[in-house]
Amino acid sequence: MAVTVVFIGKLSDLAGEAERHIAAPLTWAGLLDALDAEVAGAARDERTKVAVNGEVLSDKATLVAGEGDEIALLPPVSGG
Amino acid sequence: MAVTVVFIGKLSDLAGEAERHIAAPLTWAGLLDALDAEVAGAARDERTKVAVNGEVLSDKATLVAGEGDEIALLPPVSGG
Amino acid sequence: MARDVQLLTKGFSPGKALGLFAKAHPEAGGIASFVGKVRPDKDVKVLQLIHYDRLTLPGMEKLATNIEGRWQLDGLLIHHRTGHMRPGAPIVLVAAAARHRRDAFEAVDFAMDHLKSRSWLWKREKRGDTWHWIEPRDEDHEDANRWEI
Amino acid sequence: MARDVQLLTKGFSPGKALGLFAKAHPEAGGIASFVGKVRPDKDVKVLQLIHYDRLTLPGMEKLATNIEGRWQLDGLLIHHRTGHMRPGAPIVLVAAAARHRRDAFEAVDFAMDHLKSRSWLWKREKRGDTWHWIEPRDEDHEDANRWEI
Repeated sequence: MAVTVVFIGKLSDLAGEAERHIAAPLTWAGLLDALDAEVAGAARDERTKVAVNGEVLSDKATLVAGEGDEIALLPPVSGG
Repeated sequence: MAVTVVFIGKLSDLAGEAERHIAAPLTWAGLLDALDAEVAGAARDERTKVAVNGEVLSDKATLVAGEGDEIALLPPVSGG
Repeated sequence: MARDVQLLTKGFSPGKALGLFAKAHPEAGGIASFVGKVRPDKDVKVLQLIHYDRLTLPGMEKLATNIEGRWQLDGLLIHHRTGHMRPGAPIVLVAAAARHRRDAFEAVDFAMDHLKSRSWLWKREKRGDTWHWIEPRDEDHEDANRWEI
Repeated sequence: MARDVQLLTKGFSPGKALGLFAKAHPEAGGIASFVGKVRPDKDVKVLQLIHYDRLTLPGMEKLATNIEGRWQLDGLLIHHRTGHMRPGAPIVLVAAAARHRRDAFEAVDFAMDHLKSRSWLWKREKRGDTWHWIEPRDEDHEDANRWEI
């Protein structure tokens, strides 16, 4: 199963894919290590938010994901 | 032709008619004289406005109407 | 700006009028609207709105001119009923098409506040067998006083 | 209160949705609504809205709950498109049915301000052959900041 990482909006352009799977367990540092430098940089941007299973984290550094969890990397919303 | 006096809303209930014709020329004092006491009282009410040919008078006392003119007695509007 | 101001003596379909208005303004980014109906309240059987030809529609046209001067709109529609209406029947439809949302909202809001308290209309309702004249609610005057009019 | 919140993946008719909404709320004195469309601006050929299943519709439901707590409504409708849209196509319809006009207006106004700046949607537009990501306008943030949210 691993952890699914979903790239939203322009982050999927940067990553060159809509999602990828990374071995569990996964922390914030582990995620950044696993991403390409450019994507990791965009993920670090304070305007980029992170959700685990649909819950947006107030502090990305607290990220912990296990088997089957879904992490979403969310750039600033454009609005409707 | 004379002057047409139009009673609007509850003033037409009071007057018992929708309009009547009064000999021209007609001033504010002349109009009050020509109306029944009850209708004249309602016309005097400061919330009752008077229009001549669709122009609302800022001061009713300045009313002067001639042959063919239409005077309207307008109670407070209810809104739409 | 395209303006459509009407005083209607018969029942109308706000949905249909709104659909036509939207079609007429493909260039607008947004359309704000308001539909007001006779409330199925209390024991009101019929509502009657009375207008005065020489003032009511001209007053609505003046309101439209005022609105056009205040907000940047692509289109403005004001349809208002007069005559006898049953509970649930539409009384008024106001719609504004604009490039910017805020202009459309404020134009409709302003139009409604004005129509509800300052338009040349008189209203009575029949409860049981008796007609009662209606005066504007204080709330309506307060709404209108929010604007510098 | 009857609530109808939808994230739509295909084109829709705001007029039809609004007509059904009005029929569903005969008891309301008024219905305020807003329709937002893709502006036929510049050389935009296609607009794409991207949503995230686990956040976008749940976020719209939370918005509806928030609105229900703030204003007294008989009904609330929020329909929002996602996917590809051509200029002139409807993106969003918000409608509120209420006994009192002010409640309906404010609910729709608030919903639009929230949707335009804070909803979980990402947007890009195709000009010529190139896609461009869109960030919220400052104006939209200012609109949202008018409310305590």
